[in-house]
Amino acid sequence: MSLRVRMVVLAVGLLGLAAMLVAAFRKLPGFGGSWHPYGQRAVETALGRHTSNVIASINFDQRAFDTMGEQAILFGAVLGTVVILRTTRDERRVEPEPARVPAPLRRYALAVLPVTLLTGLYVVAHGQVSPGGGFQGGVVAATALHLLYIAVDYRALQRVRSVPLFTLADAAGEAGYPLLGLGVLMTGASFLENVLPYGTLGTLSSGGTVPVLNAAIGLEVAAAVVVLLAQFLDQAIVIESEDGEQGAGSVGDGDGRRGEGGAA
Amino acid sequence: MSILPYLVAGWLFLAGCYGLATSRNLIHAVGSLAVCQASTYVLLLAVGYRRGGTAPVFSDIRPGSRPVVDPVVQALTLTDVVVGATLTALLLALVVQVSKRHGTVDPDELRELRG
Amino acid sequence: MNGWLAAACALLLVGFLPTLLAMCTGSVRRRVLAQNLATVLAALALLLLSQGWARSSYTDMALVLAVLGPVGTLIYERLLGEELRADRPSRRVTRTMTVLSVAPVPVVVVPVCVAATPGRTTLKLLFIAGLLVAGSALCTRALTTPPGGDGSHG
Amino acid sequence: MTAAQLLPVLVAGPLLGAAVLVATGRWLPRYVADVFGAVVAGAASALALGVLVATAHRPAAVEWVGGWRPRHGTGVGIVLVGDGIGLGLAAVVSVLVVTVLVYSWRFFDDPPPHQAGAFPALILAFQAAMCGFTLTGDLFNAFVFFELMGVVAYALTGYRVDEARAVQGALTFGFLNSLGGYSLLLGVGLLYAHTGELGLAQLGAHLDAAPDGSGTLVKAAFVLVATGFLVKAAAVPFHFWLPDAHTVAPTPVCMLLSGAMVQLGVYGVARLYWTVFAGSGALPEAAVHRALLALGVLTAVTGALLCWLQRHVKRLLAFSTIAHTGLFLVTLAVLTPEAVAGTALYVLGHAGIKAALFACAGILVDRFGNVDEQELHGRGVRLRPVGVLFTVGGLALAGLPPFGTGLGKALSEEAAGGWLTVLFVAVSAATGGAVLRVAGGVFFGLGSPPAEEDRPHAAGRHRAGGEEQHEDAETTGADEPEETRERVTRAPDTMVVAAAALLAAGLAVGCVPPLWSAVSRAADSFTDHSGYAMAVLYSTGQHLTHSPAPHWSPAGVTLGLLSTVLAACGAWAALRTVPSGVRPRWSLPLRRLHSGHVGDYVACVVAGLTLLAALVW
Amino acid sequence: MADDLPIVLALLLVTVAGTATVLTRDPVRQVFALAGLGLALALLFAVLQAPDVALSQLAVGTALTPLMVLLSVRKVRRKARSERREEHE
Repeated sequence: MSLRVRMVVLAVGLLGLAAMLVAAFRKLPGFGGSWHPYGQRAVETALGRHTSNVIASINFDQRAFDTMGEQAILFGAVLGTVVILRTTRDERRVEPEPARVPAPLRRYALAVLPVTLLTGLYVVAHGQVSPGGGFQGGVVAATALHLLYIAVDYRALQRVRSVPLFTLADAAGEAGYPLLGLGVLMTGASFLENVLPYGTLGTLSSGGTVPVLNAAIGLEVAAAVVVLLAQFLDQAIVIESEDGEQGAGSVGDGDGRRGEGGAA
Repeated sequence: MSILPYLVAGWLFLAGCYGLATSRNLIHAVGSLAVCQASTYVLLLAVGYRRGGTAPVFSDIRPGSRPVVDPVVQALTLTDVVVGATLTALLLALVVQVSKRHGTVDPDELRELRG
Repeated sequence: MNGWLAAACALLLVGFLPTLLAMCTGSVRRRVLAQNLATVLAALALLLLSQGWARSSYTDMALVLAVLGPVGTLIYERLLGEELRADRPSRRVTRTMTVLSVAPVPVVVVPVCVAATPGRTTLKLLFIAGLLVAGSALCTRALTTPPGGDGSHG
Repeated sequence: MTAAQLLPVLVAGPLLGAAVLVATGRWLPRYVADVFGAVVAGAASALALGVLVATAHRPAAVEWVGGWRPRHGTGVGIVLVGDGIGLGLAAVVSVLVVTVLVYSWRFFDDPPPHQAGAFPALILAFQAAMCGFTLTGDLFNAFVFFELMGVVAYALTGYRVDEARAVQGALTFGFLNSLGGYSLLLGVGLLYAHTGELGLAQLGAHLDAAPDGSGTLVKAAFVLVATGFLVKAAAVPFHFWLPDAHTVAPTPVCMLLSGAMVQLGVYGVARLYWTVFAGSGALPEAAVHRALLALGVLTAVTGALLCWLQRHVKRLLAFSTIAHTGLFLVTLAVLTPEAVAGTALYVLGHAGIKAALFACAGILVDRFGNVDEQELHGRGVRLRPVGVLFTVGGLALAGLPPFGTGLGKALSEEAAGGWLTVLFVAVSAATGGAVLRVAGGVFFGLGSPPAEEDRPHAAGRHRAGGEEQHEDAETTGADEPEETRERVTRAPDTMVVAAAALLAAGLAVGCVPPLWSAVSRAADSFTDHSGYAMAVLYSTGQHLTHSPAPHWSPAGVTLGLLSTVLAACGAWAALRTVPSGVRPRWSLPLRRLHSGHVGDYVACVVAGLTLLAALVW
Repeated sequence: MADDLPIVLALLLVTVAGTATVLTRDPVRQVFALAGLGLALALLFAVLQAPDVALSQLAVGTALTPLMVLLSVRKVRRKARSERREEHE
């Protein structure tokens, strides 16, 4: 298709779509209305289960099956990224170079690292009580680890980041959902049925299985993000093709590579 | 006002499609896809909003003391955000490989798989 | 609509919108600086909003943004170092940006602290303010120090 | 524990298996990972078949995950519905996955470092996604599994990353399917705003109770959601990802994509229509009929023409899948239980036959590192068993009785009737004929080899940039990297056995009358709009009057034989003429449309959305 | 109407940032527009009373997505650069 034809086809499509969407939107119940039957039921149900964060109750209890699928998407995408960004036969891995980061920056980043990690854990832990949860906190915690790359260099990150270990944690978090579901099934209840005592509304242990699943997803997300970023960092920093893709340090700073000729 | 948020959602979807179709750089195309996805967030949350409502999170308010917005769409959007982030990662991984194998990330220069 | 929400709207309109526009236009350097400022302003807007709705649990959003905002800025600094270093701003820009990103923090946080019920929330607010000030000031400096100041690549 | 309670295990089991494979992938040897994957998939298929048999003569197995049974027809949970069609598809998917895992035992010498189990783990996740999609009775949950299917499939398609085309095809696949997913989700948003529900049964009940006057909203929602499914189903003009993905994906993945995933898109449209929209006055039957028929005819014709024009064997098979998807849609457009039964049997037979054909093509890849019809001319003579299987597959694809495809085609013709019979015969003959042409040329050395200068310049083809840009460029199958550890000298037994078993399954579909009556019963309840809602929301089964079980009719047999003969004649005629390497001029615009350019494809998808809307309005 | 003002403003921000993201063709510059879109979306989610969603948008959009995009850009550019050098040789 030439560019011209493509633009014509696109214009027709976009105009038609726009017309359809506008026509449909005009028939929608007005924005901000008070009619939300499912939402209302969900709120009542969550309070019945002593879960003060209704969104967590929906994610981990009422519609927990969705979250199992969501978690599988994350798991599958990470596995897919590992497969796609693997080191192929025509590539090799090189040692990353040390980078020199300005001292104030380094101090700040190292000081913030534990703060970020704790914030992440805090957000995970409060998932069923206040806004937050396994996904949000997991990402924050995983980001914290990468401050090492920012503050020091890639080698420092590599030292504390054992990809096999995080892969294991990723798989364990992913397995948590089906395992719990099947365990509950063994007792004769329904798959993923909330069989634990519901606890007191507003406390960290409230909500029955909600905190358990929340923790499983936190573990999986944190580990998955670390593994995911490891693939991208490896590609950008330590993997190069055999046919002389070098350009050590030519982009960005430090972390270039020590190719054969340029060992520092 | 009563359909403005929906219109914004529609606009984002159309804009994202436009960006995807006219993209000259696959990384830019991935970004445009993220805009398309943003439209789904906006639509879902706009559907669940309730004027004067607050989030159904009862850590600092008493249940029943204030009207609340629809939590179901929020749970859906949460799932959607996760899907978006992972999809971005996977597509970027593929773009990286395309650049390695084709030496370009311009869709106009990818001349395989025709006919 | 109470005063807090009005203030948040004003902040979004007068502060965040121009910063957003600066993020979406111009040189990479300008965009990074604007990004740093934008996270600060967004965090402050979130604080005002949570006070306006009387929802102390909403401050977690500002907390996460205060923690992650500078991390984002540092990521840009780290991965776009070359482009940024080639194009350092003048000292005046540095000073302006530092003032712009640090000054609003107390202006917003102090009244919110006064209005909020004293206790854990106040501590959290102060903690967020500290993170915002330290993070944005340091990031602005890191982004604008002249090339001699950092020694990357010797 | 009831049979219904086991439904979630069909999703959770394979996911757990995938997690175990990833966790232990570091220490597992390759073959242990492969065997483990096959065992898990096998257990899941046994379970699916078991539940299917256990509930065969009873109302559908309905399971509210987490025990959230509705009260007075309203609930908060997600429901899984194991009715005949849904559970049957889950069983087909699972069995196909087992076959594929057995078939791929000799595959891929290059697993990612320390991840020996990555391939079987991805396949298991794919299985979980497909089973979840077939079983779920909740629209948002269907979106989740739609995306899971997609994410895993992109990764599987791009598995051979050192291949330039593989990553490009996977990326195109990713962009288009994601766009389809978002369209689906926008539709879900509209439906939720209108009805306040997410479950299919609740949505349907609500639309019945309070139809919106003009139907604008309902129509738009149908268009958006159906577009998502149609992208997956590869209906023209949403199909562009399919040939690219199939050209580059590893053969076992092609078997799954063409044999099962594409058909799930068709299933999605049908399920959506009958559970949600069938009872509402807002979406007239005529509109849906019009839309499905028009898209189906377009899809069938485009697919058949392009199938005939291909020389890359896997791409040829891919276009034949598109052609058959078109036929499925044409049949469904009739919107009767008979049509659903016919389509279901067609899909069943097609799954076996198409997977078997891909399996044979995969053997070619491994033996010759090439799947180009012209380059391979006469070279497959020594792979006689494979040649025989491929030929039989071609005949079956053309609709030869008593293969399942033949029965499905016959029933579909009966259901659709009229001038559409011509379409069925022509499309079957074209796709079957193209396969027979390849079989005759490659495996039996019939016809004359192509002139020397027409052979593609293999060296220059794989690097973009250096190559001269022909307007008439086509995708050849030369230089296909082998997928096995080393180039095989004879066809590996596991592969041949897998292909033969799939063909046998395709044959069995057309020969086992109890299956036909079971499918017919399943189709009756599948098309029962209110019965579905009653079964799901109130756990009450209604007694249905069953339509008579389908069977071979004389007309069907005759037409099946006719299309087979036509296919054979077409193949014979094509083999008799010396291939000139030049393809007919009239096909140029059609081929130019398949430019491999993401931007073009996205523009077509957006235009397709508008087309679908115009058809429904 | 006045009660809806924050929502209208946030919608405006999202529209601006989304449009800018699509129109910024250079991937490095687009990262900033994308980050701006992330922030604007988070604000919108906050005013729509969805703090959970806003949190996850912040977690993903502030650091994770830009990091992934920039690392991809870096890899892609390095590849392009080495290709160019090969051509010069």
